[in-house]
Amino acid sequence: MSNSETKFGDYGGQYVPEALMPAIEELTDAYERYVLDNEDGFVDEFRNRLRDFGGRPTPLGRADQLSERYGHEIYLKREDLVHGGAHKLNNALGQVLLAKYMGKERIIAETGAGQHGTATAMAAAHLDVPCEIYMGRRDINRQRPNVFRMRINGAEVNPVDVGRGTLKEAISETMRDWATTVETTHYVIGSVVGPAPFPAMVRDFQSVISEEAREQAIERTGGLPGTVVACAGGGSNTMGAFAEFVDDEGVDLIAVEAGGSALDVDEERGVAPNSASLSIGEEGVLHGARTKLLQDGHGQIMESHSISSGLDYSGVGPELAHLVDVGRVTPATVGDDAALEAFHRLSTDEGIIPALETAHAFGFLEEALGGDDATKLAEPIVVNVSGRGDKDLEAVIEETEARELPNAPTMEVFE
Amino acid sequence: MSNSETKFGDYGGQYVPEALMPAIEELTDAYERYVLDNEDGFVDEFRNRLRDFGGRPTPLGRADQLSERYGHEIYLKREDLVHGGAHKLNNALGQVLLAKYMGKERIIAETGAGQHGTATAMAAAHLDVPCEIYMGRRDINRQRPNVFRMRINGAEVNPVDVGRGTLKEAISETMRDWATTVETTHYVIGSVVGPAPFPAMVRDFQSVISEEAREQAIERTGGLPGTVVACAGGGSNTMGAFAEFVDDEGVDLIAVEAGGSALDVDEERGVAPNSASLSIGEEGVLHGARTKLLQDGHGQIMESHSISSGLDYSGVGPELAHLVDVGRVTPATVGDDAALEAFHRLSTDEGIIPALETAHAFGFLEEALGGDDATKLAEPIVVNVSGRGDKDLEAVIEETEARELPNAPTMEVFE
Amino acid sequence: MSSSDRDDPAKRASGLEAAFDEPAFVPYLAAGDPDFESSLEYVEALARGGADVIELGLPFSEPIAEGPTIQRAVARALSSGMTPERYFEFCERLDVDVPLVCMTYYNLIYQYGDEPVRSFVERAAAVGIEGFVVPDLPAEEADLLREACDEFGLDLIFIVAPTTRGERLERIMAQVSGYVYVQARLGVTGARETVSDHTAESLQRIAERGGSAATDVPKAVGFGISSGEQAAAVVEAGADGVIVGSALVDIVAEGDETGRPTDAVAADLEAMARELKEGALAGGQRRPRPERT
Amino acid sequence: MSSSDRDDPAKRASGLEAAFDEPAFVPYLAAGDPDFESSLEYVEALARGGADVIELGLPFSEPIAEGPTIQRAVARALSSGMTPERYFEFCERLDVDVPLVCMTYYNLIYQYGDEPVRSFVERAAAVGIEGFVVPDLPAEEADLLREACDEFGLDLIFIVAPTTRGERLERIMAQVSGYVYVQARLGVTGARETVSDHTAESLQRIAERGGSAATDVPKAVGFGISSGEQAAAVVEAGADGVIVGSALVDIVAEGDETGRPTDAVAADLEAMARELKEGALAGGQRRPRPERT
Ligand SMILES: Cc1ncc(COP(=O)(O)O)c(C=O)c1O
Ligand SMILES: Cc1ncc(COP(=O)(O)O)c(C=O)c1O
Repeated sequence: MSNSETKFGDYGGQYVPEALMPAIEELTDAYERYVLDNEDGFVDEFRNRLRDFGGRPTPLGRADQLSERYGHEIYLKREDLVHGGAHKLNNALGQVLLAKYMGKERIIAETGAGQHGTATAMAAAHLDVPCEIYMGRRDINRQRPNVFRMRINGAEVNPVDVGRGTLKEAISETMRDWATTVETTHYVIGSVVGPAPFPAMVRDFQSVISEEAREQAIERTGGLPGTVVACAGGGSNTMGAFAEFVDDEGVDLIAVEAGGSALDVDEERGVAPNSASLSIGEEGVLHGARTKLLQDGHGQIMESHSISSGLDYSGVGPELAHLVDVGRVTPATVGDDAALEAFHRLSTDEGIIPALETAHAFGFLEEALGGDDATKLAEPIVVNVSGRGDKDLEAVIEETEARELPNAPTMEVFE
Repeated sequence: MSNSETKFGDYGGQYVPEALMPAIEELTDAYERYVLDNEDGFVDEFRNRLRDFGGRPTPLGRADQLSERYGHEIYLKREDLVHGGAHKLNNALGQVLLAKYMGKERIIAETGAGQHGTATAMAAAHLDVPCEIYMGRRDINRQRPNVFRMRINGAEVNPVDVGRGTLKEAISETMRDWATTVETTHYVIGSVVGPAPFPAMVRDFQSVISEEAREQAIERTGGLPGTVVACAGGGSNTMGAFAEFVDDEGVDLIAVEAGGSALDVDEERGVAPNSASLSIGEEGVLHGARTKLLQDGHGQIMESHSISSGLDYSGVGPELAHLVDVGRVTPATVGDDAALEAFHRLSTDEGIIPALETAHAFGFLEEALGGDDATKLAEPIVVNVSGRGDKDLEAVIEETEARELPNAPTMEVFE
Repeated sequence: MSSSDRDDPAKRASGLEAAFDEPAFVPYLAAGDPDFESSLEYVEALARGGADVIELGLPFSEPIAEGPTIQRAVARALSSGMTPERYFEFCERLDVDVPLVCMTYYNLIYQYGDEPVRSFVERAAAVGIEGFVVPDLPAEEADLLREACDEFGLDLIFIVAPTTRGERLERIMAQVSGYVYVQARLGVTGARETVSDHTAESLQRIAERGGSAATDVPKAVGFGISSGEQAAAVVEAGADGVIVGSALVDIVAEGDETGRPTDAVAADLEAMARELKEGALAGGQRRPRPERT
Repeated sequence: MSSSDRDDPAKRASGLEAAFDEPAFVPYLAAGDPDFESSLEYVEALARGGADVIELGLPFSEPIAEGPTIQRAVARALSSGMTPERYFEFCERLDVDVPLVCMTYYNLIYQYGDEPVRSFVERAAAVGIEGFVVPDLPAEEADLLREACDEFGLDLIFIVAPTTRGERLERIMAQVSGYVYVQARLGVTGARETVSDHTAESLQRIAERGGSAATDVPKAVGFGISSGEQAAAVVEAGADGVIVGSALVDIVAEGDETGRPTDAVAADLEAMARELKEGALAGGQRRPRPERT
């Protein structure tokens, strides 16, 4: 039997209420048996469903216009084409299936951008398990289409009115539900965060991204990529895109966080106008794990900010924090404005409307390769297109109008 | 050199203004050379881009819950997973690429549901060609997300205020643009309609659906499907899903049209409360082709109706009309209510939110297999999931509330 | 159109061509726009104003070759109750002494009566129509209509577009009769401030590739002409006549919108017709026309 | 908490256990709710009402184990400016004669001062705190805190949940000191109308698998107790004490919302404390408690 990792350097662990610990032990056991050791053919079923229901493999396609713009060979790993519109299904499907193998009767999940909630709702409908999703009130209002989708897939959506009403509060509230219902319920956490075994398990479900990308890159370009770029909120698309390259020392791994409106923190108001926990966060404990956090000098968690709900989180996956500390992963930040511009650039130049989260990864390309003081990145560059932007249309239009961006189309076609 | 088909039995032909005829001759020539004869490796590039940009192949997945519900083996061909969310990109990418091979500098297209417009806008952005989309005012208002997407991809969207403001008017208006700009512009028609060579060419671009499905069915089930079901507006997903099975005499092909609110016509008001041209239409000439049409006794074209913009068209592809006449394809109709119910059923039971157009195909399953007087269909059944329902969310919620459907979720989570 | 010598089918074809003996003015109106009775008066006013041929539109719900002006005219006519049958009655009621050409779309011709196409042509001939312009029927698809026209002695007019060249042009010119509708510019119908330079170029092309019809069949230029000056310019450039639609429909539309009396609108139409006819004549005088003058 | 015999670290652990010599009432309030000064008075009122131990919450921004009532209390306390430093001042200012237990989340303990965890515990000890309850710190992750507690002679109280069984239970019971926090039902904190049946069952389980601690360490039951009746029932079922939070916080919250004077609220708290303490005592009388009475 394989053993699951519970710590990544000093990060990780299991900082949860005692009531949850037995469930976490049970989950660890199930993870080791089914996921790591393919007991009862779990992994085979998972892979088949990822293919038939999820639409895997996703392509690795050359970005012709961006390659030309930046004078670098750029390839896109198209997780936006996964059923539901983001990489999130890789994990949600894995966990819901695991819950069924474990005999759980009910699924709960938190969601920020609504992508994980949508993915979980879809997976739960597909596998015929009742499902409830917690979502901050603020996020409900800025990601309406995903709320509709969850409801239409038959999931309950429970608004979380506490605090600023974003992902942090939704996670806390889901943990509270779980503490109440843990005997029958599995909590499908949406990123590589939370107590062990979640970070390792979610990474394993997501690592299909880099497994495919590695093979595709070799097939298409004759070798490994020079650089892999992914946005990082909790870091699940990030770890998914990096996992199989971590041992390839020559491959640069860049995790792009939300720089928000500024890279500092407002200790007074307890607010960070960004979500850059890898870049400016400090070690601490939140939501079950020791990791890098946006917190004030006392250890109170700060409200984060990002134009993209899915990156708007004060923590980050412990493994990613560790890989940054040991120098294997390079963190970078891209602010709201640059992300929005990159959103429009990818849309008009490549015909791919990315999620606002994803747009941060492309904002990094522009900042690294687009300016006069452009650096070089090792080629070819693989950018993980973690999701599509359908959910963000209304928000993008509003934010774009507020900024009068030069490269953005107007919407006056409506009367 | 291969010859393109211009007629299908008595249907088809080229009924267009003289100004367009030279362009149509030029297009016919390009179609024969590039598409049929793979000159300059057109077909290879097309297939590669379908894979890398479009996300093909799409899976053929078993519908576990529906199979159980109906006691029939049911498989879903997942065109909803194609980039942009529908089969439409298969054709749009093919035509925009062809336009580039032909040296055209500008792309125009009509759109109903906005799916074809979106697909064309995406393909045009991807291949770096300016693009304008004509869309009826009514459709603009009921498919807002797709309008946003087209604009965000950099396409101009030209509202068409004539008539009822749906697909019929949009096609007419695009033809008018084309008559003005034909020398530099290619008209990317969105279905297997219009003058030759469009119906054959669009079918060829779409037949990748049945090419894959045929192979997948053999691999998965050990043989050909017994029945293939697809919705039919113009009929492009339909012909795409049927094309490679037409010669397999044992495979039943069922084209499901929009039955709207009733299957009759109101000659007085010139309105058909349905879009069932295959089922109740009469031979006539519209938009460049002889085909089955919804028309009054004088030959005036009727306004059609469907809950789904993409089926809301008074005509249908000439080849499909011919295949119905010769008995190879069986037409069926599903009304608005049944389609909406089927929309919710697929969403909650399979975790797939279909386009309202697509929902008609599932409405057919329910009507054929769900009732007490259930018939048998030849198994396995392949249903073409022509597109996803993200574009329809607002409309579905509104229509659902108006009907108080029992199996539909409420939306009171919003304040 | 109670005329006499057009009852003999054999004579009709020449009837249209004869209308171009001097630079001709060929107006278009949609029958029944904005209503049956006013429309009768309007068409008659055009005849009084000097029309040599009248292109009388039978409105079709999908007028794909028309610009906004004529689209709206067609919509008005349809909602006033115009149908093919009423159209034929309209022709019968019409009291003008110029040849009528039926301008419509193919589906209406195809759907009428028991025998597709033939029934329509037969009835058209019976009410005195002398020819057809069918914008969505290129020469390739015109066999059925051509046969019926031949049977009943009607002309089948084809449009030659700026894009029509080479072999296509030859094929069309070989089939055309009555007159050639020379489309002055690409696009759809609609009045324009300036007339395109395509006219001379198109006529040149027709002269080169049009075979015997290039000299035998008159060439009428349309699409965008809206003033006597433009009419003159077109004729001066070599046209045998000018076709004017939207500029006239504009007068009808304005009358309808502002609720002017029918006879006032009719008077304006007549005046406009006169201006256009005089323009055409003036254009003819400004150029050497040895072959036809 | 200017006390005397608790200055000797060695005596502290026994200080907490001694509080359970008779059925104990252990109230919880968030320090600084709704403001520093009122909160002082409220905590003192609880002591007057008969509290045997006070669990004093140091508010953390992500109280994942708390229900809505305590979440709101925490939010009020935070916005009134409560910080770890102010919390320690609060303890210093507090004039009560019962042992204090610090209830907070691990990150605050971890971040304080120069030496993670140790700095916090040292300071806590200095202001007279005798133990810790840290809801997000299971026994597995508690080594650092346990070491510091040992160093400074504080108790580390663990929660035993309804789901805690078998080996886990043994492991926890082997580490616990001060008292065992027996969680009466699954879920988060919050007053309930009825007390769950888990109490007897949980106590039974602890008795079976808890080793020597099962008899040596007092067992205080919490989560949902909101009346003297419930307190009595819980003690009767075998608990050595009752922990009550939300029911008391409700009084603070209502006072804050309706703007009642601080002393009126304090009086209510004292009365409620008395009811709960009396309930606990009554429960004790209703059952045979040979080992501890
Ligand atoms: C499309 C997309 N990308 C990225 C993220 C960020 O999450 P993670 O960092 O776990 O990939 C989200 C979260 O919702 C998302 O929806
Ligand atoms: C998802 C989807 N399915 C079907 C259709 C109908 O078109 P067709 O019959 O050409 O496939 C449309 C048209 O917009 C569509 O968007």
